[in-house]
Amino acid sequence: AETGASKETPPVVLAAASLQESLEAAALQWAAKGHPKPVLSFAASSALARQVENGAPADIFFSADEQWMDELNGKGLLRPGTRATVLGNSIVLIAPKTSLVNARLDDPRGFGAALGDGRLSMADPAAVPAGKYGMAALKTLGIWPVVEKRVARAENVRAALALVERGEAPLGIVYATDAAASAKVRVVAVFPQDSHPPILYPVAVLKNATSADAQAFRDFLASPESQGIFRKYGFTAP
Amino acid sequence: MALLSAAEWDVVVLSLKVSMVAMLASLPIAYALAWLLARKRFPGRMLLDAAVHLPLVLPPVVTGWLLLILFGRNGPVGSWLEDWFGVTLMFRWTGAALAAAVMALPLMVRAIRLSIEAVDRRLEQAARTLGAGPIRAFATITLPLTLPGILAGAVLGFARSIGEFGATITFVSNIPGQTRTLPLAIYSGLQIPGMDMEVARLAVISVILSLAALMLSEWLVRRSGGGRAHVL
Amino acid sequence: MALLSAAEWDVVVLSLKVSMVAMLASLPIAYALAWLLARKRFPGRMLLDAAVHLPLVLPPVVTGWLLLILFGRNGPVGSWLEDWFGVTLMFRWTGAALAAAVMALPLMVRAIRLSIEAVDRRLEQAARTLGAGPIRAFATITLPLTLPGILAGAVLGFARSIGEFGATITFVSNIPGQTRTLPLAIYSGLQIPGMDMEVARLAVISVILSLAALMLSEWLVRRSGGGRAHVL
Amino acid sequence: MSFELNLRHRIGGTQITFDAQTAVPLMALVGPSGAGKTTVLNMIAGLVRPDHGRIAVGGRVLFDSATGVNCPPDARRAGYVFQDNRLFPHLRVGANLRYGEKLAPPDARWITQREVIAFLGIAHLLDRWPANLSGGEARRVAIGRALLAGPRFLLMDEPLTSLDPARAEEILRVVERIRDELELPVLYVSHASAEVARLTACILSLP
Amino acid sequence: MSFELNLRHRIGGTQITFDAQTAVPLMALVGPSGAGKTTVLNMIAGLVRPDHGRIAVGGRVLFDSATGVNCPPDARRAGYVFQDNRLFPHLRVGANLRYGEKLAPPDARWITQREVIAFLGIAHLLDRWPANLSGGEARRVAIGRALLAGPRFLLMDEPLTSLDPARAEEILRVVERIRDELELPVLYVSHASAEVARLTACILSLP
Ligand SMILES: Nc1ncnc2c1ncn2[C@@H]1O[C@H](COP(=O)(O)OP(=O)(O)OP(=O)(O)O)[C@@H](O)[C@H]1O
Ligand SMILES: Nc1ncnc2c1ncn2[C@@H]1O[C@H](COP(=O)(O)OP(=O)(O)OP(=O)(O)O)[C@@H](O)[C@H]1O
Ligand code: MOO
Ligand SMILES: [Mg+2]
Ligand SMILES: [Mg+2]
Repeated sequence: AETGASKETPPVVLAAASLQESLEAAALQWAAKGHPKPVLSFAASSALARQVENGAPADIFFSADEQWMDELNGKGLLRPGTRATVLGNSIVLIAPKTSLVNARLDDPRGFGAALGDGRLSMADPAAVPAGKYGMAALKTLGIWPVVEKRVARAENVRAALALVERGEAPLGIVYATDAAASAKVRVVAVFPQDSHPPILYPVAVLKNATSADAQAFRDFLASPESQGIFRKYGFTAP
Repeated sequence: MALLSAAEWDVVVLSLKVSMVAMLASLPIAYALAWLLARKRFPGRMLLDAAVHLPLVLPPVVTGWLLLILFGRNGPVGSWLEDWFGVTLMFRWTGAALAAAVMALPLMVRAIRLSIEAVDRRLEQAARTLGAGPIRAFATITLPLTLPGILAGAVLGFARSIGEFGATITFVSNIPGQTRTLPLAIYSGLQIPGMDMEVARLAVISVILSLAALMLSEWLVRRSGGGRAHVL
Repeated sequence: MALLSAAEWDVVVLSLKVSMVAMLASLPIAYALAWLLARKRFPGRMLLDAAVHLPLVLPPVVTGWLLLILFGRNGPVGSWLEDWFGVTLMFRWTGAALAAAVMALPLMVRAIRLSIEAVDRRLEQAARTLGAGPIRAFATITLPLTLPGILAGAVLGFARSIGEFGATITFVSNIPGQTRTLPLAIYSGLQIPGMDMEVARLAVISVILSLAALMLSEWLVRRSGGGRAHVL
Repeated sequence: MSFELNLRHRIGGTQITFDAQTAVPLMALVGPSGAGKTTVLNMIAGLVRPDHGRIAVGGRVLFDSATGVNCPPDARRAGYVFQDNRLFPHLRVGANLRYGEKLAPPDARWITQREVIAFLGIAHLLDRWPANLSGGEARRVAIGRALLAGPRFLLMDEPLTSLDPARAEEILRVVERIRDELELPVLYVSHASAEVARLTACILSLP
Repeated sequence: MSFELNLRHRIGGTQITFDAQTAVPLMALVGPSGAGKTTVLNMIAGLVRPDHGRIAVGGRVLFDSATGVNCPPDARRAGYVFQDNRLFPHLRVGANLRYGEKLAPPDARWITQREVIAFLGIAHLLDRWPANLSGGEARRVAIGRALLAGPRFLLMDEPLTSLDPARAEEILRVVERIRDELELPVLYVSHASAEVARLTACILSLP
């Protein structure tokens, strides 16, 4: 891997950690067309946004939620007219593959009983996007008051998934994309799309972008061709 | 202006509890390991040395993940603890203390070991001729002479525990009142745009806590210091 | 079976480079700080002591964030470095080394300081009467007598650097070939279900690297060990 | 028999061979620097294990390579005045003096702190740290600490170094009393022939 | 004038008062244990700063509280044989001996390593670590190290402790030669009156 300056400097893409596999695949596809392969840096959306605020030499920001994109936009750090919402996702309730637990989203009391003395594993509702969506959905469905005190707040979605995979938590809330990727959990229920704000992944070229390829790669990410790739990993259209 | 909100106060108290327990519980273990590594030659010594350093070398998240596998309810040690002692670590403050202790251990062992290696063994011999058995000679000579290392280890361990984040959140997640220590609260704040002031407040609290620990340890060293100069 | 893929090999080489540079560059600074804290009494000594411990106490993410604010391109130090020396830290391996060095510093300072405090100052006096100025007495007596602390500090610092994650990813992101060190690669692996084997491989590599460092340091101590027993 | 010693030991490049059977309580050990005097005392105290041989003091076998007897140092009850003092740096002078005394069985004590402090002239030093003592002051504390442990025999490695003649005389008198009144076995190392001649006719020398 | 000393210094509970003007090269310093002999040497070597007074050796002012002169220890060029040896534990015996020699200006050296090693009888010890020396062996190395630094004057704190009579005699002869042939100022601390009487008629005592 080389980021050194050549005539065709590849774009540096800052992307939310949950996009790792799918964006990697999309970038390979893009490189196969004869472009230099983009440099992909995965971390939490919050960390990446703060790097942009502090002058990170990057070209594209691909966030897991609109909030941090809004923050950068407000500070004038996006190249005008390049912001687009390219992906959607949904959240699901999962349980360990081998467990018999059953829970229904339309029965708060039953949900609490299904949890038993265990905990509901989800990303931190105060901080991590997946957790925020989960909390919103639970509130809409009237389940939140039942489980509020029994939530295990993980650092990110994958950690929440791991707790269910290991059977440490009987139930968990993760993205559909995460559930699809794990062989150790099963989907108990899918949260209705209208129970939470839409889960959207915006992308934009940064104001300080220097790579000539930045705009073209951003356009590729929004194209039907790359959409096909993301679809394979469980993402939906926005 | 109230200095701390009730929720912040909870976080501070929990952090102190977790860090104190982690430090105090691992101090004797750290001492025993340091003593073994400093004084004994046995097969597997190098491996033990490496194992002690493990939590330092591995990214904290991996350590947390290993703790989860071992000490989770379904893990080999975790289920055994639960069956035999009724001790649960998962999602409890005890689990947070375990994570902090494991992360702090290598620092404590190194500091104590340096002190043990610096002890003049002829003094232990003198104690033996004066009628002290090996254990008493250890307790009255070696142990007090290694006090600087013990205090340095305690400070390092406490400070490291106060700052421990990755292993804790991976192992026992972030549960208010149980495992939500200062770093976890700070992390939550950092995830939200515009929370910089809250984060700064909590960070300052962390710093003050360990500054206090630092000053306490320096004071203890000074108090016992008169006798630690070099002598015939 | 090829032991490492090309990408893994890159990560290992980068990790070694970052950790070695971080450790070697901060060793002299750590020594100077340890010496000041051990030997000098000056106003603000306690504050310096606290500042050195800061990266230990704060969650690594906060340290990374502070580094970002200070050393980012728009930060006071970062912009100055860029204007005057053309040095960029952001998204470069040099930034990763800075983050590792800052995180390792408190461990190195403590270990070295313990050794300095254990030096018999009457030996320095003897060197002075034999014609050595203060600097030569330091270089020929104090420095070699603190070798155990230097090596312990170097091992701790190197191991900590090999394991450094939070500050690095927050400060310089996760750029392949520049800042994607072993822990960051491990983190990336952990984000993908079913990557457990890759993660385990990388974790084992981390452990082997620091085991090697450990063995090297033990060997160095032993080689210079003959003279370090206690004497009149 | 006060001392029955058959010792063979190699240390550094030196082969130490020492055989002695003495009936008088006080035996002097002389010999050039590096001959092995301190090593002999270390073997009797149990700090160095002889390659081969037998050690009995006052009729009690402390070591015998033939039978495998090897009494640990704390059970030997030697009153060892080390050539290099070895005061405990973390204890004040008073606590150094009491260290062995507290461990001695009450009926084994044959001298009181008050007596020791008086004839050594160290009353004004009890609250001092060892680091702040002069050479002769430290020497006296080391002697006092050994005597107060109620030892069954004494090993004295040049006990009068750094002491002025008046103080040395007082200590010599105490050693004489220990020899004559208590008949405690004493092994006394010294390079001063006048001192040695005054204490005993039994002078053994290491080559 | 070899030594011109006016010293006032308080250490621990002891007030040291010492005034001396000597024209003979070798001056002996005696006094009971704890009188302040070592402290006087430390002040002359520059390791302890007197509360008040003046120090001149061989006509060179090293310290004067009135004029603010305070020569650092390394510029005083004292050959100090410490009461407690202070060998460097991390250097072998040979390197300990060479430590001061390498720092001395070539024309300041007045004795060779070969000579020192011969009269101290330490040829077989050069590769040893200080930790593995006997008491008398360490003492001899300490003497050798001080002489080899090419000092302008000597401070000897009971140099003959732990040495057997034969070796002590040889060292005394060297001290006499230094006194007579080089006329180097020597301040000699000892409790042995015969030794002192043989070396000098100029005996000063601290109370
Ligand atoms: N570091 C120190 N701190 C406090 N008091 C000290 C210190 N060193 C020495 N003293 C005291 O100062 C006095 C003089 O000590 P000094 O070592 O000069 O005596 P000395 O004449 O050399 O005795 P000796 O013949 O026993 O070596 C003694 O009373 C001693 O207890
Ligand atoms: N720890 C050690 N390792 C190796 N050799 C040693 C050690 N201690 C002593 N020796 C050597 O063993 C020999 C005997 O030493 P010992 O200390 O018994 O001599 P000594 O008769 O007490 O001499 P002195 O009168 O100088 O104190 C000496 O040659 C010495 O160099
Ligand atoms: O990919 Mo995220 O920023 O952990 O929701
Ligand atoms: Mg000896
Ligand atoms: Mg003295």
